[in-house]
Amino acid sequence: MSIIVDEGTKLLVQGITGRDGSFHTKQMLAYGTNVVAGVTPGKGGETVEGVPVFDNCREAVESTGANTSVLFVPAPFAPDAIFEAKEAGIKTIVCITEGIPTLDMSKLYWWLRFDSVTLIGPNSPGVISPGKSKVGILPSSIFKKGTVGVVSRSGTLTYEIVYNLTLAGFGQSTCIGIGGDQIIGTSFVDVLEMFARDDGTEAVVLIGEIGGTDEQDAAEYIKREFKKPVVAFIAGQTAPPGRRMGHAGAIISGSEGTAREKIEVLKSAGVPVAPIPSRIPELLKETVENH
Amino acid sequence: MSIIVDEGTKLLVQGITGRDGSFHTKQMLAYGTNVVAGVTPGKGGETVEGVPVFDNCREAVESTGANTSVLFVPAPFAPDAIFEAKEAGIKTIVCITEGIPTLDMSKLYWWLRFDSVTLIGPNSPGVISPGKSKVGILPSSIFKKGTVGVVSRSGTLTYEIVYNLTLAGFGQSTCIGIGGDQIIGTSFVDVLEMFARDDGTEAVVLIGEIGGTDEQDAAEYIKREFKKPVVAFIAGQTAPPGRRMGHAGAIISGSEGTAREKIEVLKSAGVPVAPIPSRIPELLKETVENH
Amino acid sequence: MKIYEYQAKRFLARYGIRVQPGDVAETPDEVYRIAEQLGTDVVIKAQVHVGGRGKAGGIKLARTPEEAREKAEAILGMKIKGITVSKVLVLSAVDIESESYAGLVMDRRTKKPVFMVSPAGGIDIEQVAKETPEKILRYPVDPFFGLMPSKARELASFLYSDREQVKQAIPILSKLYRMFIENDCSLAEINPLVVDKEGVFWAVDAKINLDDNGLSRHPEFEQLRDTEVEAPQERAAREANLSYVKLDGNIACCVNGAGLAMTTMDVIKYYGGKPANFLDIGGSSNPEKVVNALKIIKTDPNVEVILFNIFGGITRCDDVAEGLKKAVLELNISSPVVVRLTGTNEEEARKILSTIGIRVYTSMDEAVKCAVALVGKEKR
Amino acid sequence: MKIYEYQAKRFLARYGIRVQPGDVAETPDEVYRIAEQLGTDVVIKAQVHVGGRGKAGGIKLARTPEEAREKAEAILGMKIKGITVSKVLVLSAVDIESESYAGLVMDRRTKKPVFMVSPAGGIDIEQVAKETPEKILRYPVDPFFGLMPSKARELASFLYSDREQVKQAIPILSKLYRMFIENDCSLAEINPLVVDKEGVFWAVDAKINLDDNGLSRHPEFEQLRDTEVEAPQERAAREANLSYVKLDGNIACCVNGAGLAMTTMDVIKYYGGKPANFLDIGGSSNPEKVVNALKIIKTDPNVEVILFNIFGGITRCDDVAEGLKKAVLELNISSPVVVRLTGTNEEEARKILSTIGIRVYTSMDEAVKCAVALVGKEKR
Repeated sequence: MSIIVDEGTKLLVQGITGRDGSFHTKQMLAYGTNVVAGVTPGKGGETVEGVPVFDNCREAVESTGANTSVLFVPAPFAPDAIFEAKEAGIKTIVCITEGIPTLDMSKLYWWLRFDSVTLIGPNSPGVISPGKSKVGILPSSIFKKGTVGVVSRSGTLTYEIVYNLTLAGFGQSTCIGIGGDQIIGTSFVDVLEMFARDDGTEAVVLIGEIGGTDEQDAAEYIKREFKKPVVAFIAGQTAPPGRRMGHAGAIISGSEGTAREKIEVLKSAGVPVAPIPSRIPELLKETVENH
Repeated sequence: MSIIVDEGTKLLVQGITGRDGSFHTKQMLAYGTNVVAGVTPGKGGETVEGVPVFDNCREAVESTGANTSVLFVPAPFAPDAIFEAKEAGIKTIVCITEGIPTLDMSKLYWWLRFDSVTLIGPNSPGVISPGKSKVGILPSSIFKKGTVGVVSRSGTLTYEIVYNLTLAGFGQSTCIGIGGDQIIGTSFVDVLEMFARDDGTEAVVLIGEIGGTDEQDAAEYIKREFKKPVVAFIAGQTAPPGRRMGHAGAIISGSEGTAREKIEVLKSAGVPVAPIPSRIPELLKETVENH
Repeated sequence: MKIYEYQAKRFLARYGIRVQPGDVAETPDEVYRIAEQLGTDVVIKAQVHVGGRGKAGGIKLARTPEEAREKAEAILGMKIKGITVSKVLVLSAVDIESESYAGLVMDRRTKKPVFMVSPAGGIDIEQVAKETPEKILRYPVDPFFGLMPSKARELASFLYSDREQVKQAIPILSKLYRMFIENDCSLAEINPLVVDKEGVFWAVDAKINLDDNGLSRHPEFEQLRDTEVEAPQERAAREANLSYVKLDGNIACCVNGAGLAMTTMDVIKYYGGKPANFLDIGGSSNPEKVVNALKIIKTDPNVEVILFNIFGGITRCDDVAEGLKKAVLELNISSPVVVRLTGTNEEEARKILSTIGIRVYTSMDEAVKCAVALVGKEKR
Repeated sequence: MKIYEYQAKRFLARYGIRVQPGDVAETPDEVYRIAEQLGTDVVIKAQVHVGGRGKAGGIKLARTPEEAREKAEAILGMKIKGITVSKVLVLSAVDIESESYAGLVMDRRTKKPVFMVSPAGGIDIEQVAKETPEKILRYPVDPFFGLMPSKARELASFLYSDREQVKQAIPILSKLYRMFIENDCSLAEINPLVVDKEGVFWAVDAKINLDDNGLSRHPEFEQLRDTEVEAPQERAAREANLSYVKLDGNIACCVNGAGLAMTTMDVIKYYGGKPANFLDIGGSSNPEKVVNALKIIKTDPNVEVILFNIFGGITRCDDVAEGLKKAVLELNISSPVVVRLTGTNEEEARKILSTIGIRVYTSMDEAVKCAVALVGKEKR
């Protein structure tokens, strides 16, 4: 089993004719993802890597039965593209786009919640359920089918950690980049709830970073009711306060969002936190064995 | 049993210090309704008929545990008052106010739905579960405890029909005026769904009128799955097209919303329709007996 | 509230939607001057609040100012569905290449403004819906986000296959939506939305209804109301805050509550009578309202019997009786008055009315039957 | 993006929130002239993007233009938390009766703009939250409805007990909300919001942060950026579309991806080293980006070792290697360069780098350990 994407995923690529959209469509097809449609306004009727392109999401969904979409749409047009996907009946939207105004996300967040639409991102590298389906830009080769769920606010750091896991023999059920922006559609807690219900996931690696309180909320949730073993890593232990570290969401504001606090709260919830990524596999091994 | 209001109703009166608000607070208290609080901005600390008045809904709910509100607020302020009640955690809002702009109602309708808040009205006479609680302006004396559910788009026409029912020995479980406006919070179908689940309701009298398609939707729902006996009356059989008959919602637009169509659709769904109100009790008796 | 085509087009123009040059006129001479000034072929269009102008001869083309004057003479003063034409709109004619439909309506079922577009323009949209429903695209607009660019494009693409036309239609649809929302419309349609031989877009006909409940936010809209075409009784009723609709029967009714008022009409019909009006005096008990109601009823020469149907609740029966007594005495009401009273302070009301010899019933059916029986029989 | 108090107050004034008369100055003479023109007691306030100005002596009162000039001389050029003061705001002093706090922040947890008000104004709101949380009212504003009048009243009532003051505060809160939304702010606070002895409201201090993601909608906001206070490396990075934050260590890092870049810093620290910067070259493979990154690193005199950490995915390792080779040859990089490469086209990258004698590791830990070991030991 797995979460969010799997063999049943019928993918719509929004912005498929762009540079990134077409490149990653090819990559996703190569991985075996069932890419059924693309959308670029004004390019209806074309094809990209054999995938039919439509002028709008409604036609794409009506013609192909797409149930998931991934966005490679420039930031100024991305809120509208998310809106359009939802109006067309898409139930899972993965937003790769970075730089969407926070206020737009605030509105979209609630509006999608109302209809129980899952939004991953924005500023997400995507989601992969190894051996089943890849939606996004994650490098296919490092993933391996298995039973560890990985959830992260980051891109390449996730690859780094997955690479370590795979080398150590830990395959993954699903790996999710929830995105580096301030307001994101799916939080750690949301993903943990899905992992809790997923029989295919036996342990979880949680990769957090400075900024916000999403990791603290996760710690509280884990302490309260999450039964599977979890290990964590928090990036930004040496980051200075008040400075944005790349990701829009990676900033310590006042006393809120420090790595130290996150690590303490996670540890007090019984979650071991690795000091550096290379320690994660051994920590995971111990934790699973002692569970 | 009953629906929407009952012994557990703890009522907040919005606009309690106004002429209508204070008069009907007295009436509702006399009927036995548990009126726990009132709100009029700037009048916090006063009392009306012994009921404490608060400056805002949040304080009223925090202090008294009110779970239901009724609005006697002038139309220009009513959308904000509905908003405020919902934000304070009220789960059932009965809006007596008439004349709220339709666009405001469109937004509020969806916004309340998202949080499963029940809005009765606007332009509703209120809701009564005889012997338990009365919320609104309905004249107490004509109601009698019993097992007939009454749902209507009208005010005095409802009284007329309830009066006939009571005289004929049919008491009522709950009587609801869903309101005469174009966009209302709770439709016939919504109320029928509640009656379907209510053990205390054995039969339903549905009182419709020209305009819109709410009665047609009800007919379809009844045909599909409503198991209790229903009889109906439709007002406006002699109304000319294109003219608004008092209620903002009582207007035949083009070919839509005629009484003739509504009557036909109801009859074809197996719902007997009385030609005039005085025939309802006998029709109800027959229908219940043959059910 | 309905407004005229020429008023609706001023709304559209204010939002940057192109309408033909021209002006409104009330005399053939004015029409001549407008046509002369325009210097083009002109269309003369009767301004009335009912449909079917074209078929009734209320729209005519003229090639010269003289011809325009002649045509205007024929239109001004004509009756369309009972309404006398007192204004015409004179417009430069457009060389039509294609006609489509774009409209918005506040939809009761979806509780959202619904955008409807159809490439089959120039004809009644209800007819298109009935005969060729596949030619209409309906889109319920989310009231929180409004018409997003992606959706405006989708609607425009349904109307036009030419990409340049799609591009030009998008802002027109967006402006129409903004106009609809910002002015609390209940209906706003452009039909036809014309593309001329040069590819220019024109709103050739337009209809706007304003939400009555929204008028309070736009006090300036009151001046758009044409009080001259209202029946005088209806104007008086509106000014007295009563709901009144004139009908062509002879039994006037005066009722508290809209649903009961409609029902009273239905019951009159059921027992073989003909209602002269719909009249709702509302929920308040003010005797003055009753007097105003009777003043209005009195001006309708068809009325032979006056029927009161009052279900007392908040409305106190004695207040109504007081008003009725006052009116009967002051206004010299000659028609027989039949009264049905039930509810709050019913007994007091009976006593008041007995002093002026008015029949009082408790049952609506009995009162109606009595009123029907009195038609043509009795003067008071 | 942070903006200065004087800029924030111009936003407030544009929305009709009262701020003290005055102007910004860069020299003591300008301060003198402004004080003379105001003709009142003045406050001179250092304009810096860090807190704690008051304690650092960056805010002074002056009773005469001469005194204003003297005080300005002391403030201009002083260092506050490492930042040199180059601008002061000169304002008419206000006779304070009461101070409260009103602020809005885009809240990550509720995903809504959260309004916070407190009658305990003039001090840091985080401190109030910690010490007397009952003195703060937090209200997450629904982004679809905005700040409704009922809620503005509720917040105002929490601030003031006097009904006249409540009435006056309501529009201030509404304007602050509108300003926040219409300008894509991430934070907007008035602290203190002062009522003076005559009952007049003043925004005596104000802070606004703009949402970086929202700047694309407001191109005119670019001119609010004070490029002079940015570290020159940071300005260059921003212009080259790189994410760079200067730190005070000696191991420069150049990484693809923000999370991995932060982690690289953490691992350097873990193995006893000190990172000289945060630098994310992003996901694209453009060799030019690597050259730009090295140009920036080169300007930091503290750098002793340069560490590359590249996890190839979309980023192709050979592209990075090409850029690195080009930069090393063209820019005359004297510090030792340690490279960690994994992923897409790793082998090609190794070949390219072997031609210029750069050490390449596969493991991040090994690369970092090597970089740490090289500090202070080696020049290339």
